[in-house]
Amino acid sequence: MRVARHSFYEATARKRIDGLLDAGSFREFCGPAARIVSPHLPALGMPVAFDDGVVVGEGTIDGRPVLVAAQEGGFMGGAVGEVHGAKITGLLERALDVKPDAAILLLDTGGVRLHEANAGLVAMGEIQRAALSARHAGVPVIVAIGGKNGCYGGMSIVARSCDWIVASEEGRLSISGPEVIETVEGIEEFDAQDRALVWRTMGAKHRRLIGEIDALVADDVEAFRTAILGFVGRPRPLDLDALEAEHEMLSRRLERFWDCADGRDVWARLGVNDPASVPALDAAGFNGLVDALSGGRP
Amino acid sequence: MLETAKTARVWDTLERSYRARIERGAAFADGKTVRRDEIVSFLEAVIEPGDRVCIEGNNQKHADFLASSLAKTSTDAIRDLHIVQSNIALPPHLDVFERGTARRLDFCYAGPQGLRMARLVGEGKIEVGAIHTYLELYSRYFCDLTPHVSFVAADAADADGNLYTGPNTEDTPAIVEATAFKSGVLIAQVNRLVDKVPRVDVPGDWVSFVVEAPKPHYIEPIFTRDPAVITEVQVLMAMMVIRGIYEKYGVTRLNHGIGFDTAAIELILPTYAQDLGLKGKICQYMSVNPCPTLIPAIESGFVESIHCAGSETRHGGLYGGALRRVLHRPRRHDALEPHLLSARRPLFRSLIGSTLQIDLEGNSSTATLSRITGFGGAPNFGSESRARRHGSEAWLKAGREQRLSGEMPRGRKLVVQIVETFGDGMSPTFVERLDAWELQKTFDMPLPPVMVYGDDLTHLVTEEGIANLLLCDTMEEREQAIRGVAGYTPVGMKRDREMVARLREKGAVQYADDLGVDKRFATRDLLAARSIKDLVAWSGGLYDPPSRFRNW
Amino acid sequence: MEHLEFDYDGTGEKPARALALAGVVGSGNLEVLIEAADLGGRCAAVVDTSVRGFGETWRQVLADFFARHGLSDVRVSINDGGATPAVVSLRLDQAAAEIKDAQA
Amino acid sequence: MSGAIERVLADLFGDGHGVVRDGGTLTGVARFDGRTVTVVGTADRAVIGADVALKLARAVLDAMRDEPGRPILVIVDNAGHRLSRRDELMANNGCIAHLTRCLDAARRRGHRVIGLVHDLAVSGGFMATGLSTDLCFALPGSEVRVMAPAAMARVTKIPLERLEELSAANPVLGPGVENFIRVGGLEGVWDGDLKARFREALSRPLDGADMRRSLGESRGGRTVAARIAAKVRAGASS
Repeated sequence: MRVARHSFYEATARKRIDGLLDAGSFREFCGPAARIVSPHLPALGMPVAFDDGVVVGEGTIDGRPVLVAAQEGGFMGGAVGEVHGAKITGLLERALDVKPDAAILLLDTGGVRLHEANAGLVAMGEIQRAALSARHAGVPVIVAIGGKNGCYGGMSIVARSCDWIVASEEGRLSISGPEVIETVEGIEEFDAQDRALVWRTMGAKHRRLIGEIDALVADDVEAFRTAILGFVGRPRPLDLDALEAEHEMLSRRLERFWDCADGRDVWARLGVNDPASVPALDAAGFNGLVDALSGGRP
Repeated sequence: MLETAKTARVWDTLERSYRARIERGAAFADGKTVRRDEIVSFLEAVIEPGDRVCIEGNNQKHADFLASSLAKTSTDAIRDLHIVQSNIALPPHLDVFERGTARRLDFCYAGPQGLRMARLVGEGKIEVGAIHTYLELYSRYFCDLTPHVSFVAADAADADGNLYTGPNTEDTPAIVEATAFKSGVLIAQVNRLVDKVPRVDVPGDWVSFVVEAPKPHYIEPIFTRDPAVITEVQVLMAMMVIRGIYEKYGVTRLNHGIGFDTAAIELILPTYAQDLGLKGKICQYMSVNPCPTLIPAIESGFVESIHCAGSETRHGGLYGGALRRVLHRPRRHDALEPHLLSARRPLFRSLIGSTLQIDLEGNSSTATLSRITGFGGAPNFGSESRARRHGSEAWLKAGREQRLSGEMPRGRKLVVQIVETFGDGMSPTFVERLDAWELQKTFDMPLPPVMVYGDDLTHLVTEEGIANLLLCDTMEEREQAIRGVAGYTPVGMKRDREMVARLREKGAVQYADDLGVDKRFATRDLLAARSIKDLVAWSGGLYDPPSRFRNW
Repeated sequence: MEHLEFDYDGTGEKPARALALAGVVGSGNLEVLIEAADLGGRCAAVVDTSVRGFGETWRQVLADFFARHGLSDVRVSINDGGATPAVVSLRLDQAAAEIKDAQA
Repeated sequence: MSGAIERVLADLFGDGHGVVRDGGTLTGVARFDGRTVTVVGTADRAVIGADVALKLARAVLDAMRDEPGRPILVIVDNAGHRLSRRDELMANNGCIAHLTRCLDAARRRGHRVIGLVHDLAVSGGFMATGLSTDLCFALPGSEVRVMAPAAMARVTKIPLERLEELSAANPVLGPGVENFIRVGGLEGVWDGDLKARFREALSRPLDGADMRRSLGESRGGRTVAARIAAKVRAGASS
């Protein structure tokens, strides 16, 4: 049977890595045979996974050495626990030693794993620090988002601490899940069932339009590979000037859009002629729109 | 001499009652248009205690504003109603029982309210008349279950009460005509009041009152099955159905259920079946609910025509264009001829659908101990209609396999159940005895609630293989054929391995290898669409899915 | 959780590869890790499942699996989130196909 | 509870400090042992919205601009990040990430960044502040948590009693300063002489390495993280 595309959204963490790296180049660290599982889940009567829901290792992409971590969204929603977090942290710290052309994080996560909450939260702080250390050492850290869980909670902070973010249209990037907002603040604040609203608020297209992510691709492993490859070996500056520029960008965003009630209002103000049509655009059509808007990134 | 006869019977009771109700209701209306703010008082004025009331609640379209307004009426004014309603889907449908506004219920399907329904029956707050099939309930609207008052939902109305039902007609005509032709009060909630309706679907003469609802009527997207959650096991079963049934019998005219099992079949027609060279040979004409998973089969020209009863979204859903090639879509006027209803629905040759429990005779039920859901239209589709005769290959071949005694050739409708051996939470689908027996006792029903009777069933498909019951000559063979595909359930483990081997030799039990199905290809890659977004792409952007199914 | 261990006669060749992994632990799903192991020609299986009380079903599903694939000297380790036998068999078959494949 | 934040600031810096409170945010400078200290943070269980994060980030950037190496005290008192559609529309995560990057940059540029939890720190609010410091302490009576136990029971579908029982046995699960100390997320509790505590934190020799895992290991609260991270860093296959 012919398969037109290999969906990133549907692929497991291992399949994503297979599709991303050069064939046969991947070498996993602390793989499933090592059975490094969560020490906390059995006490809660929960099944463990042999890799604790994250695959880490090294390989090459187009011949260039990279480190890669892929969260398995199917296991506990890709949530970060003690072991899971330590594997990602260790991988990013390895970047200081081996200086690869990039460290790549394929994130698919709801954030902290509540079943080992305190360890998971502190682990995310450590991941973030390790990512920033890698960046300060000149290794670009590239994030890809396009799985079922999106990228939420503390990991959304981690993602925005990295150099580049590539996402598919299915991707979401936000700190709070819509269900959490609805539960706490009520359905008037956020109707989590209204998926179109969810994507207008947190989805990759909105994030691309306001400058939170750097590339939007179709839901295709090959498209992710191409986009990621474009950022390999390209660290972004992290000095005081870069922080000031980021501050200016974010401040201007809040000034311009703070009164907007909906993503469509933001897009209209950005100069999108027909905001209602944005969700239906395919990746190519959408990227054409982004290019047409002045400067691409607001 | 005629004195006694004269006082014996009054012949215009209904008419006088109708006039009195209209007069009382007129106080809350301008012409036929009820003032929305006064809807509760209005209902209290026109409905009388003990009335039979129909709240339109079809598969999808719901008169939700009127339903929730009824649940706000005073029980001093309205109580002990007898609700006659096809689909109990929304909380207010049961609120009226919880608070005593209504007491008796005749219905077909309770879906998501099944658990609460079972509780209220247990507490004595609901007296169930019967769980009907759609055909029986609507037929009885015209006999002894005619509503005194009916609530319907429509897209638009004019000041004269002419209704436009929009893309979603469903069962509205049946309700309207049964009510209006027997002096019942018909109240329509509409999304908008207009000067002139785009098309008159229900003439104003039959409509007593209209009210503009604050929100468009609720539409339950029960036919939308997200391809993203179809499993590899379902793909495997779909492959077996295509080879073992559709290809074998040359099934061209058929009905599908609305579950994920049949969605998987629909989604591998343009891939797997096409590669087998079956385009133009199977599944050309389908009578189905408007399932979006049919879009690839339609757009690729695999399916030639579709007959269906409603559409999913107010934008026309599937009809937004994905079905633009549909050659044949008659307006549903089954209701004009109620006696025809029972003939029209089971028009098609083959049914394939899912269930929750199957016993060793092949009887199946979707009613289990903790849940009363009813069956919708499945019993009508899932039965042999002995009056039918025609010369299709599928019908005749199945008839030959059945080998009835006597010389006269006789066909057989294919009725197929497709199930996984285990359901949610490792509950076995195959049981020695259906929960339906227990339910019959608990709820004091005249019959165990069986959806499809074993003797109407011709094939049973599981992930293990296909049991062809037509080829079973004895009840013992039938039992072993069923055990033979029941996998690792207790029922399956108790199979007589030798007998199952013999049945396999004569084709009454067939496993994937016997069917020429290569299990290694049973992956989601075979699905022509793997997400709702893929369906949108297939439709050329014309399919506008309900928001809750989007991930973009 | 329930922990189960089984032991079967081996009936075929040693696997071509050291290990293979199929599936993901999730609701109604499982992961199967299959590894070459020096078991004197026998096969072993270890199951950790979130659904208790299906030991006999596991024994039978695994017995059919080993019979179907003709394996020896392998250990199967399973973390199960409540998969049905159909899914279990599917994952086992996927893992077996991979560990037997000398090319991949 | 440890008393109002004003009293804490007065204890540390005397009455003449220049820390200004604006709604829920605190920014400004103070003098300590003859040097200037920048204070940023929140009070009264504020929620960290996009605007709050940017305001704090500005203060951190200013500290870096104004005086290389100036110490920064981060007052942590929040009920988490702000749950609102507007904040999500603006990408609160990006704004919080910016704040944490500024704190991180300050650390790396030689500013000693000290966190102090006063009253409460919740999940994303703790990550936005306390977890981005060199050393983070808590005042007695304050609390750090990921989620309130009742909500956690609901989400994990573990009965509350069972959850509380398990929390008592395992510091990774339940709320509390003591648990966060044990997993290495907090350095310790500041009681008694605040000035002395602050002075010690400012002068403690640090080499920039992330010590939280090894703290968690030695305190028995997070026993495997350090070892596994080290294995992965070494590229071990098993």
